[in-house]
Amino acid sequence: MNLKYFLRKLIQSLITIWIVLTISFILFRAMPGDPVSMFVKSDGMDPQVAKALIKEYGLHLPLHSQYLVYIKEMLLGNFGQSFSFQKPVIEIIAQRLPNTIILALGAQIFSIIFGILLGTIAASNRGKKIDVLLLGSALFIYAIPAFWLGIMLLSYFGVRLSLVPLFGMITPGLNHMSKWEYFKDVSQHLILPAMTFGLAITGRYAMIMRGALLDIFTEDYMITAKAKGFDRKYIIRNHALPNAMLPMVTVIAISLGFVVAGAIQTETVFSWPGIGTLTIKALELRDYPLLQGVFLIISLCVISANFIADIIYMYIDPRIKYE
Amino acid sequence: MEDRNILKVEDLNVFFKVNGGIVRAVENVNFQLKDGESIGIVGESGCGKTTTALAIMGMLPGNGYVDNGRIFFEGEDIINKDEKQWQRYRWNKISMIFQGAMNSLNPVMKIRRQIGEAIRLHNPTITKGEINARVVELFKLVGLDEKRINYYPHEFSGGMKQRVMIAMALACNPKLIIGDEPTTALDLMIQAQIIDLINDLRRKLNMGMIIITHDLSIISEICDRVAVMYAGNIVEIGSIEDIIENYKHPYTEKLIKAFPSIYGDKRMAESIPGAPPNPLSPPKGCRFHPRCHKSIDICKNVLPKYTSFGNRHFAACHVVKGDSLNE
Amino acid sequence: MNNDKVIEVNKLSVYFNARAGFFKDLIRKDKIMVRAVDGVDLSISKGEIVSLVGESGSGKTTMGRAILNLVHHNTGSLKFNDEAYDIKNKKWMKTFRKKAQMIFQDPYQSLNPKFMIADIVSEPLKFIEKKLSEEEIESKVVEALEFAGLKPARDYLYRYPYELSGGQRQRVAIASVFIISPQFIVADEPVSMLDASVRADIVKLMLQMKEEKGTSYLFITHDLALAWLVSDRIAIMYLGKIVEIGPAEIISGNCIHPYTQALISVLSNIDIKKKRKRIVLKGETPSPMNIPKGCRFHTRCPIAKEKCEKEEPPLIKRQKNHFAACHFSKRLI
Amino acid sequence: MSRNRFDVKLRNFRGFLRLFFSNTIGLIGFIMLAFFIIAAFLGPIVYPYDITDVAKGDILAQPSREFPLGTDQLGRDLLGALISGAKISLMVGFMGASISVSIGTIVGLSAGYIGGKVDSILMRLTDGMMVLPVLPLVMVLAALLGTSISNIILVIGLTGWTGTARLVRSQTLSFKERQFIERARCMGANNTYIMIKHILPNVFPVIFANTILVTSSAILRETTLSFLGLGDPLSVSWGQTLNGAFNNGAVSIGAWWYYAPPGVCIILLVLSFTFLGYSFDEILNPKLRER
Repeated sequence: MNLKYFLRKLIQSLITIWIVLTISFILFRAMPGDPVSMFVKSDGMDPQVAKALIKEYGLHLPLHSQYLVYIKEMLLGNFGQSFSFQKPVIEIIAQRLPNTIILALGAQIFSIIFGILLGTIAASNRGKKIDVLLLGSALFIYAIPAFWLGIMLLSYFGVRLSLVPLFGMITPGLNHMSKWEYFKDVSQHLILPAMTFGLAITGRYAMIMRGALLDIFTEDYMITAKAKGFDRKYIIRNHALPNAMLPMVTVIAISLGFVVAGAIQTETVFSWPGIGTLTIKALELRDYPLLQGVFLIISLCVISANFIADIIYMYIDPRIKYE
Repeated sequence: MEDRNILKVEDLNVFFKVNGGIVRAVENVNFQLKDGESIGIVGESGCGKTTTALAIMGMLPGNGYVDNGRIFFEGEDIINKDEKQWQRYRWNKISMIFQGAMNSLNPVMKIRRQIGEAIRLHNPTITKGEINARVVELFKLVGLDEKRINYYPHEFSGGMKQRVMIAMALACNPKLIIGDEPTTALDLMIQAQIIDLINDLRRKLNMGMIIITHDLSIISEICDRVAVMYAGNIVEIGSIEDIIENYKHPYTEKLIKAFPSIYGDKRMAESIPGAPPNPLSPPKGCRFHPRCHKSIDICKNVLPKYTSFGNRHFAACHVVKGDSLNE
Repeated sequence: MNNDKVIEVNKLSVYFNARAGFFKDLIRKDKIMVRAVDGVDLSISKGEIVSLVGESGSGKTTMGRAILNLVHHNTGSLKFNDEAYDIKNKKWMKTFRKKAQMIFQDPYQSLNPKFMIADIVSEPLKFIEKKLSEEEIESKVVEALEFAGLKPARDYLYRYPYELSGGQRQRVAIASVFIISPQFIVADEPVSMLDASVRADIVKLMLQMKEEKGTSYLFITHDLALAWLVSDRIAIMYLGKIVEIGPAEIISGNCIHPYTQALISVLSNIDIKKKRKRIVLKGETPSPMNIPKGCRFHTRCPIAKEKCEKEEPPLIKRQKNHFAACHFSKRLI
Repeated sequence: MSRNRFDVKLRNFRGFLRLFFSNTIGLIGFIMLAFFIIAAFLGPIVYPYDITDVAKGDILAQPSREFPLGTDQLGRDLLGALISGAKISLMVGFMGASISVSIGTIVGLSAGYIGGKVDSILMRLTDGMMVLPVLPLVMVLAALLGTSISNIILVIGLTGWTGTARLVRSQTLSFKERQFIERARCMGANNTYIMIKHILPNVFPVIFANTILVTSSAILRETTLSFLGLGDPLSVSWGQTLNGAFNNGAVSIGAWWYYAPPGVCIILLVLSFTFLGYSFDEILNPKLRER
């Protein structure tokens, strides 16, 4: 293990978190006409409540002290009180986050596996019919907005064929379910959103995998492996794939923002009670503490996932592992 | 009588299909290699020397094919082997040292595994311990520290990587090793170390060797015989002494005179006027005639046949002729 | 006597920072240095060709770049035509750039692929002689191309580099230097990327420029035989220092330093009758980050003794114009 | 002198066009894009449409002769909405992309060429931006700035430059090491001259191909924003129409004429850019063809 690399990546992640915090401070607090002070000053605001809010956000303090107070509160996980839910923001998020993680993680795992598989098939059959077909479908899927794909799947499988439930995560009104029934119900609700989400990112990963492999096929060590007497299958599996995983890990890491975008769209279409729909709700209700909390949590998740990817990279690239 | 040849290449033609037509990369190439003998193939880039080597390994790229000719290895015609048979024969019987070892080793695989996988492939019954012992033995043989068998390629310097490459080529005790520019891009001193290593191994292991290079001096250090290639043809072939001191073909002459020597007068090396022909449309007749200082009318139309100068020394030139061959 | 020197270099050192890592850099005060060039003296007379020969990592290329002020030097003094370098003075730099130029190694990289030949050759004039009319520029470009052997020049003016062969490209590079006829040229391995068959022509072209314009050259190369052929004097560099310098004939006859002797013994050579005993040095050149104490060559030297590990030998005059840095190789004192 | 030079450039440009139009995929992309551009410009003249023109027809009516693509929940004509959406998508795509690509080029070029601290800081910033989940950020920004079409273009432009910056930087780095840069320095060229005259023309083809890609992702992003309800309510984009369809139960009653056509148009428009990008890549990067 390379401590230097580990620490460098850790510090980079911390700096990114700091940048995110600062951006969010500027957006929500420091910009002229920022939402928090607008909210406090808004008509019909009870002066008593306004006073409490001013105190809570430290609005009477100069901006730089506000910034310090803000950073401290955020680091303690105190994202404030939601305007509309009258509950701490962190509680609301904690309730919703697991639902999104189920959806996103499932789709992510599915699409990484299939993306790598399909990309490998396409690259190993470069120029043949199957390659053209796979590449064509990947490009086609890339061109489809994820939410529209969701709508189309929903209207066909949900409305037309009535195979799956139309929205939500569990069927409303069903109580006292056994664990098994609950699991079955959630699974039924999960199928379409997961398919939508998974398809959208699988295409992307397959294209990138194909490109990475085609690059590697031109490397000299591929010729060495062939000269050793190995067949194509062995060479691809043992020589090309381990090398192609390096760019893949990087790409998967920087695609996480893309995954979040997919989650928000999918959740909206299928009314999945996760972070995405929460964001939309916070926007509709102009609930800024909640919006800020959601934004920060999503960023934190993406930054941590990125950090994990960097660590995985360290383990699969010997050039970094033993520097 | 000829069976003592481990390799015999007969009338080999290798062509490539490209957009603009067919490139005749190698045409009418003949040479033989006796057991334990080493031959150098010298020529400018694009003359077909690497293609010849790839044909012997059965590793021509997708658009290349053997149009004509036969290659005998230990008396067996190998040209019509199918891919499965080729796979069993590669590395086991003929292995290769590639140019630019930095890129010829897999960067994410330990050296022990890279050598070991080849040993296991060709001896499926071998145990893990035996493989390790063999890798250690090979490391000692090429002068590498055996503690480094578990290193990755980037942890070796350029010269050491080339030693790793040589150890890998020796892994299955092949009868023949092909070295494709084995010392190019290395510093002079490292180059000398590698040449010494190869000569040392040749003495110890008695294997056949083909060295492909543009640098005649490397061949003069390592090889017994030389084949000079120009635009897909072997224009002259013979022992190293015959080629360097008793060259016949005008191209060989130019090649040797282009070599600076610090012994003797300060004489600017001669350059060869013009450029090698476009492989898509080589000139008619002798392919060298547009650049040849000795060319006569017949060179423009008729491809010269080989004539013999004794002691397995042949050249193909209309102007400089030896005894004609019966064939 | 002194004023016939074009370039005079005294105790020139070029160090690069090697980053040990973010934290180590914070803790350590003594930064790890790559000592690429480590205290070198060299002078080149008018019309002289001096070759700088060494293996990769010897610092020969950095040395050439430092002389042209393309890399920053850490210590030492440099003089051009008996005038100390005044790199902060824009006017001085402009004159210097006009008179000291470089020919690069790789003609595939030294010509901008998006420029036409006419633009490549005329580019130096943009910075050096700004007041020329278009016709004057064109005639100068044509003259330079014809000098470089690209005839008829007008056929080449509006071509792109990719339409030319390696040798032709190097001719274009030479034409672009010829057009301002500098007094001094650093030629960094100018033929090593070219096919053997065209090398001689390019070298001849450079010699022709010397004949016509009295140009001086610092000829950087790894090829001893070539250096012997073209130059008046040869300097052998090892790990950032010149270990031996003298007339070109030292190569074919009486060199002193064991490193030079080893290099010559392994020289590419097809003369099978004159095969001499090769001295193949063991191991590889040490890293310039970690130069051995004492004589920097002692770790690989076949004649090294205890003294060599402790004391660094100075470059001592052994004969007229012939200097070597070795404690024990006694010949020619 | 200049006449001759002009001839060569013209010949090269013609050669490029010939190569481009001999590529089937590129040609298809070009025709598709041309179709959308013509529709965006001529459509509103040939087929006038006014968003405030409500209740002309029945509510959620099926396609008919009067309304070739049916009507929405307010009885508005959907074909008109579709045509006016083309203009908005193209506008957002092109303008958003020009902002992104300009920022990305400046950041990438300076980071790559100047190097050192400037590089570290700019790249830290870019990496930070790249890691940030862009859609939530864009949503927050759009919500705070207000939902006008110009704000949406601005927001998309300001958040979409990171890929370009990285690409331009890596290209700049590779050209910076070429000897022609050192040759220019040796002649006395200053940094600005080298960046503009030597590096930019070499990086330009890559920037151009990247612009195509950035345009299509800007179009997709606008569509997504509008669908999520953050679009400009006064400009009828395809995303806006889909938002209307989704929120007014078109999906559950199976009013496909409401939600299918805008999606198909988005796909075709994005595909046209993908095809163009693909064929430019092949022309600019001949190595790809050989592999």
